[in-house]
Amino acid sequence: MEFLLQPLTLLTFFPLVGVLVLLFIPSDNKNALRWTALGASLVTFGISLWVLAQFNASNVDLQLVARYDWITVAGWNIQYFLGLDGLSILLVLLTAFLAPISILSTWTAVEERVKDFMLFFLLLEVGMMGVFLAQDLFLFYIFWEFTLVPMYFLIGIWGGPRRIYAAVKFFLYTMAGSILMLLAILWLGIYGQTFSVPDLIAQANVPANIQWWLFLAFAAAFAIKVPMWPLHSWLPDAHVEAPTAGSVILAGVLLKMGTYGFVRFNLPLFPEASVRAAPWIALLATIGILYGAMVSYAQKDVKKLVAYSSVSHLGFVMLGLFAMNEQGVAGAILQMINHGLSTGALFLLVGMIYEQTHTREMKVYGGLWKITPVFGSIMLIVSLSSMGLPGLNGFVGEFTILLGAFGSKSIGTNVYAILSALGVIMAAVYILYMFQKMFLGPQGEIVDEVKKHGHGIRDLNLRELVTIVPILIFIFWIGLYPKPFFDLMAPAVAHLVGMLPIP
Amino acid sequence: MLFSEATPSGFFFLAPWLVFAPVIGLLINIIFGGRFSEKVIGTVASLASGASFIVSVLLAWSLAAGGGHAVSVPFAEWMHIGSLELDWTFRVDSLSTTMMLVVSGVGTLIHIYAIGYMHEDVRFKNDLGRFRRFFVFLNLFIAAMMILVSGDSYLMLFVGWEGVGLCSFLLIGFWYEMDTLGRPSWANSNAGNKAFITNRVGDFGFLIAGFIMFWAFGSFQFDEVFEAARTVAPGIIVAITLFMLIGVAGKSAQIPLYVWLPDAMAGPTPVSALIHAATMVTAGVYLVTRSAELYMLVPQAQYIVAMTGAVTALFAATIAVGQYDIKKVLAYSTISQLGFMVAAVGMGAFVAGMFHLVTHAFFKALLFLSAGSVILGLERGHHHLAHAQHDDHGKGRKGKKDSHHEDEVFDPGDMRNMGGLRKTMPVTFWLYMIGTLALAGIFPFAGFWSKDEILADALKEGFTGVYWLLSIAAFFTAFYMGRQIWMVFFGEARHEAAAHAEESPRVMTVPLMVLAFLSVVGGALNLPGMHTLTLWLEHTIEVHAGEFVMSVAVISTLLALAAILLSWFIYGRDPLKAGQPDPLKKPLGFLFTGMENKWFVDEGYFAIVIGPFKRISQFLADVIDWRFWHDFVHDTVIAGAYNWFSNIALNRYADQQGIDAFANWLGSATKSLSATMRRVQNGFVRSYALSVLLGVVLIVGYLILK
Amino acid sequence: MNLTPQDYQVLTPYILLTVWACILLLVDLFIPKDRKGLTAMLAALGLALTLGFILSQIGIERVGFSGMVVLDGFSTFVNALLLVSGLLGIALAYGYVKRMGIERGEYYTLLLFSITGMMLMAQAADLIVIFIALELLSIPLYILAAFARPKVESEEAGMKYFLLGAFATGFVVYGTALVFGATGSTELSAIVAYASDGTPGLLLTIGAALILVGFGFKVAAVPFHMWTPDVYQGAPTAVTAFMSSGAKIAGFAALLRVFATAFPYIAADMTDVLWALAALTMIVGNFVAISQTDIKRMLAYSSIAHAGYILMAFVPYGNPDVRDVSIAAGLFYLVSYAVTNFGAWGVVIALEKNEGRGLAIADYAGLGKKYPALAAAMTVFMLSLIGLPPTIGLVGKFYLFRAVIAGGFTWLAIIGVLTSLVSAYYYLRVVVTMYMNDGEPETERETWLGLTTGATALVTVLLSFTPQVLFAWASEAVLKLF
Amino acid sequence: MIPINYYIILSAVLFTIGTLGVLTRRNALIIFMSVELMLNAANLAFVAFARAREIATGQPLFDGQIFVFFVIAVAAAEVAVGLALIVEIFKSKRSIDVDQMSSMKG
Repeated sequence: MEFLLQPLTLLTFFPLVGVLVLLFIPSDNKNALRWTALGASLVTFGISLWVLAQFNASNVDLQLVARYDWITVAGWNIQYFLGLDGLSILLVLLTAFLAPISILSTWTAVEERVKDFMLFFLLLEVGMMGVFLAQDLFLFYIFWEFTLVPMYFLIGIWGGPRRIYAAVKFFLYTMAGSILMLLAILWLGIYGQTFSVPDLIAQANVPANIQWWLFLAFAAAFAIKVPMWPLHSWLPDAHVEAPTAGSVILAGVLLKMGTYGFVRFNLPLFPEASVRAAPWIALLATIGILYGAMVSYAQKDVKKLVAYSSVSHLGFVMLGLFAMNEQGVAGAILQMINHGLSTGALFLLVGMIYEQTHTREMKVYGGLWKITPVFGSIMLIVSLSSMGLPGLNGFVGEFTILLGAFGSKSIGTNVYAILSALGVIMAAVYILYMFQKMFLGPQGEIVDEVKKHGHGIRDLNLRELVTIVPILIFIFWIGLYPKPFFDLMAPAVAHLVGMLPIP
Repeated sequence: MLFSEATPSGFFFLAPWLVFAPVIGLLINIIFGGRFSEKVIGTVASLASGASFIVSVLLAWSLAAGGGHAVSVPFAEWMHIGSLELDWTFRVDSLSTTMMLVVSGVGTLIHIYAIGYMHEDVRFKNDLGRFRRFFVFLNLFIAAMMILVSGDSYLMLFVGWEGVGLCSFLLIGFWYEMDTLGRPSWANSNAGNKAFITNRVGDFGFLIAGFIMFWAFGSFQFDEVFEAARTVAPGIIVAITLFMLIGVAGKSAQIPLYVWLPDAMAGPTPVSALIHAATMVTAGVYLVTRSAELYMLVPQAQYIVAMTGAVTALFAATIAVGQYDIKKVLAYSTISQLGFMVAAVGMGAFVAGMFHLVTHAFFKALLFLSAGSVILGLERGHHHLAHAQHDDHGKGRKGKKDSHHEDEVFDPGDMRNMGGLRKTMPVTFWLYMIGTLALAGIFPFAGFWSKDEILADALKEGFTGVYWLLSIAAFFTAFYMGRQIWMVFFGEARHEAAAHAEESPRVMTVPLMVLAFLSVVGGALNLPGMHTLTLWLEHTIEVHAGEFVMSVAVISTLLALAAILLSWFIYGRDPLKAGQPDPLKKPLGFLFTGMENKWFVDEGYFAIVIGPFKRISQFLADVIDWRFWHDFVHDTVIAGAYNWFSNIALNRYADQQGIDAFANWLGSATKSLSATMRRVQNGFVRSYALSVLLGVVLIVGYLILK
Repeated sequence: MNLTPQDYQVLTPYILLTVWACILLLVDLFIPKDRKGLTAMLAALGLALTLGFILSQIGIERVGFSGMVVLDGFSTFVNALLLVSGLLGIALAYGYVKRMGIERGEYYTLLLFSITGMMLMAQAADLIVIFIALELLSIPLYILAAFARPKVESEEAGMKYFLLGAFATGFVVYGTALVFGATGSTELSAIVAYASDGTPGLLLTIGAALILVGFGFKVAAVPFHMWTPDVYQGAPTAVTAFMSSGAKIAGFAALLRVFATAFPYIAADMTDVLWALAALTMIVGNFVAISQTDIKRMLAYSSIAHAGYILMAFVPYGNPDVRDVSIAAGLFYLVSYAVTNFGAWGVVIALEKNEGRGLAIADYAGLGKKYPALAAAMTVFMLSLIGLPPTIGLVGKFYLFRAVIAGGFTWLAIIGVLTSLVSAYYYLRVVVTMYMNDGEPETERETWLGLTTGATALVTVLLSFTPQVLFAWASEAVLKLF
Repeated sequence: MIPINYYIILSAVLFTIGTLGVLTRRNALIIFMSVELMLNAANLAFVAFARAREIATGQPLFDGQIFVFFVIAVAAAEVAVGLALIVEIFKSKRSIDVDQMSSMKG
């Protein structure tokens, strides 16, 4: 029982309780299914707050550790090892926070096979939590790969017309990276006689040339997940086809698993290799920022636009991480949260309008702000947050990242930071373009089209407001007063940066 | 620290309320505005802005009482990461209070004016919900502008800097579903985007300057930066100041980033007055003044800033001559005047620049608002006319009339539709006249003093080139203002609407009168000999009192008068008739075509920057990312290779054409064997057996040969 | 030569089962045609009894019949696994043979005989015994493959299996002859003793290679695999299910026993060969599976591919440092494959209808909607075959790759993971079809079938959380082997 | 005394003939006979090896001969099953040409 009552164990596996309850609810009682899932995710969120209350930010070690021997026969040393520190606490909270929001967003959007949907969704939450909490490489890998499965179903069953293609592509693409990581994990496990991440970091004795290969193997898994240019090809497909809740979680949490992996594993486990790789990663990140921004501008499908914008945004995160100074890394971690909130919210909003119009072609929209003032205003705020307007969350992240990258010793040049700052301009270009095409200008043809079939396009209803307003609160909070968020991670970030052998 | 540590007595603790007041105002309007009437909404917003003004006054008073020493009012921590320490701290010093007073003062007047203006505008454009939105945006603007001017660090300034950019975007595209004439169009929203994006280009420069600053000085806080700057290689400061200049060029509409400002006239007129004439666009001037200590260290950078301003001043003035839209003329005039200010602060004549900033705020706001009054007057006339016609002709000819209307949309801002408004709109006329004289720099109006100080400083500081450029620009200024006056208010009405134009209501004209008063007496702020403003700003920046140089004053006044005379000669003596081309067109030829078409700068940008950007984006997205990377590499090459490998190479090939295929593959080395195999026909069981044998041969062969 | 009771104790389970099978053959004559279920029950009872006996033998190690057979932890482990496979095979066949109209009592007796052969294979310590065991397990399988006569596919399957099987046996026998020629003995311990005091010699190496060919055929390693898809497709599905697990387990057990006991001194040569076989098997099996549209053929290629994975565990057999771990990983993987494989075939049986309908992957469309439990089970099996959590397949692969990397064969491991990726492609297609395509599948509801599928699915998932028990057992089994 | 190598070479030749027979003949019966030939090649090798070693060491060695008996016995069992299968196939296809047994492929 002691094992089950560990806070982190509870946090990770509580959604399974929801899964169990769901199994006993008949599939035609859709509302009961929805409320159960929502309840389970809300309780999980509550647990995450409880965990937060017990978390001591000034301690750089892992906290609330749940550590038990798991498989220890025949030279194996695999542990059930969950732990939390400043690098992961925010992502854990983000996951717990976005899950109920995503479930709320499916309330009317998902009408078919509600039970399956909720089951997969809660399973996905378990996987995501586990990824952020696991401190044993084997355990981590299990959670990491496990997230693929429910997400695959979410895209493949409830997605758009090309959902199968997208789901399979998502699955294979991500798996391609992670199996290389599997080899590296095994190598580390054999070499270090343990899979426990803190122990491996403490040993810190991997030879430099091997570090390089291990770094690459881990990076392959994470870079695909992020996705870093040029490994982003699965993302537009997955995002465009995924149902709203899927897109929200995909953009909000799943992509962060990649960047988180870099912080949690690549940097501390392979410090020399990381420093060696920093200029290259920075180059790719910069290309990604500019490329993502430009490609996003040329999109006609709004979801695709947002999807490509993720390539650009996560380029910033990568740039910050490999700046390897406190500003860069802290900014990157905060930017992960920001991107989760902003892009998650963008997908939510796009989903809300899509539910009414059933089209994502921007050209048929136009002038919606007039018809749906509340929706338009919220969209505007979220868009501005996404393009990094000061005073909103995006700016705090992007600014600190660029600041860090500009003075980074590991990247060695500030050209990348300057070029990436150009990405800030381009962000304005594509975000404003999207906002204009949908909400400004003369009334689009879709308005009459929808009217023909019913009441016409309506503004947000109460449920939708409840879904989106919490995100808005954080958008402002982080933008204006990010101190609590930085405080949570600052000591851990400083500790991490201190470990890196920066020239 | 250059300022006193302990919070001094006085009202300094109120500093955050500069921002809170308008924020509270806008929140009230957002939350409860749905139930308010227009009047209440307007009042709430104006009160919020007014509260900000009162706070500004109290702060200024406290500052003066405290001897003018800068005070910083910490409010909250913002970003503390490693060596980066950023706080929300307000700075109250003579420079910031000056700006606060101007912003909130002019801002409040414009709020009040807008109650009347938007009532009319909304009536014409038939969207009542917009009224509330407008005032929310205006309050937001005041809040952002207050952050800009009261921030204690470059980064807080930047927050306001982008914030006002946002408001500018929102308000330019306020009537986002139409163009300036009310037709359904993307034009207004395009103008908004253009403004925001151009400003972002400038912000990029600002950001880079900030990064260099941080890594060179370790701080963004003004005093710390200035202190550290003295010990740093000048190369770094040149880089900082020049990157900052990009920001200035964006926000204050200087070459090469001025192009957004003329388009910004798509916004409602109060917006043009408040944001795009009086306050926001002067932020660049404020920034340079604020960074005076940096600029003073690097004369090269100063020279570049000054030349940028001077060239812009002249360039924009020439374009203003060729414009027909009443607001466009004023827009280019604003660019030109901003050029004056930038040139001034570039030369190190910070007081002169700030002085001109203040007076310009008064008279340009006055001019814009009066122009708005003119436009509404014409709208009313046109409306009146349309109703009258409608009543006269009745049903029978309605269809015809409607089609006629669609063909020829009435543009109430086009000066070619005006004429003779002196009679129908007398109040507006006089107000406009005062603004014009102030702008043209006629003694003793405000513009005279401030412009004169700039010119005098230019000579004194040895910027002769700048002096001449500005003087010529001043000549053009007087000329296009004269042209405007003659075209708008004199002669005969060139359109029926102008003939039926009506004067604007009190709520609009009263604020104008206040502004007119300020435009007349604004010069008193820094009269030669008294130097009130100089003494005031001295607390913050190193300045010197500008001298009054009689020769300069005489020359510039003479130039202005000559220009007005010339404009009378061309436009006033023989007023324009309806349909008649501009009299300058013939004598100036292609030069005038250039002025008319803004020297084709927009087209040039489109050809060089925007077009290629769009095409490259499209190319990257369609060809590279989708067709090549997504479809070809992933779907065809990778996925296809899987299937091909599976289908052809192994399965179908080996299993079904077994022997032949293998025999061919074995080649000449095992010719006899393959010959035997070839002779026998394909048989499946046997091809399986062959496979087994092949395995055996390979393994045993390997083991023997190894 | 004096035989003591100890000698018989070594073979007690084997003898028990053989006798039981013989008696069943007679008893079956008196069981009426429509009550053949009783035979199945009796056969299962025999298996269960034997299993119980074997479990009681855990910990006992003995050599019998002058060193021709042994009883040790390894044989106990493998025999237990084989008996469980037999039980699962009967459970799957119970309803299936009835439904397909091939319910004859011999089915079960043949199954039992085949299992006796397999068990003997695991216990053999002499090449003669191995040869006999090989034939004893194969001949009943030839018949079972053709059991659905006069269905042409089934007969062809039997014929192909038989001809090619006999062909492969020829190589085994000839290889044995060469080994005998080189060493003068067929006893594994004598062979190793011969080789230990000198260079092994080409004759011994080639002999070992030919023996490897024979086993490679049984476990369906490339290039000796070509019979597999045809036979798996043509044979009655219940037979296929049993064959794909049982024959593979026995084949690998013998391979392991022979190579580890008799040929450690030619490891330097054989490692390369095994490396190539493993790599080739993984590549070919996985790639060719992609273009399959018939579920049975697809699973056949999947079976080939997994033979490649298990072969990986044999590659480092000459390296004493990692041999134990690696072979334990191989055994573990065998278990995980057997469990998963039975489950997957169970689902196939549930959907199969007369005249070979219901066997196309396309026939699985809509299963997720109509039969969620069955589809969920199939998903679990597919995930396990790919090697994804939360299934035992992941754990198995994890152990396996770890062993291979520890042995220094990183490239083989890379080929292994890359081909796993390829395999995801076709396994997922089944999942896609079940959940994301619309269709109206029909399934048979049979108690034993349902139980088997459910139980294997459950084990597949649960064992992934507590694999240490099984792994400890596998490790000990191996430790006693050497 | 005929050298051992002669036996071995003969046995290898027989084995090869058997193998090629399996590969080249289409009649199932003849293929089966070829397989028997392979087995008997092995038998020959067994006996030869056993005898050679007996001579070399001077001690009796029965293992080889014993194996041959087992092979013969098992081969007989195989024949029984194999012929039954061939008969069944012939009944339904009226042919024992293995090249016609190709209803499954791919």
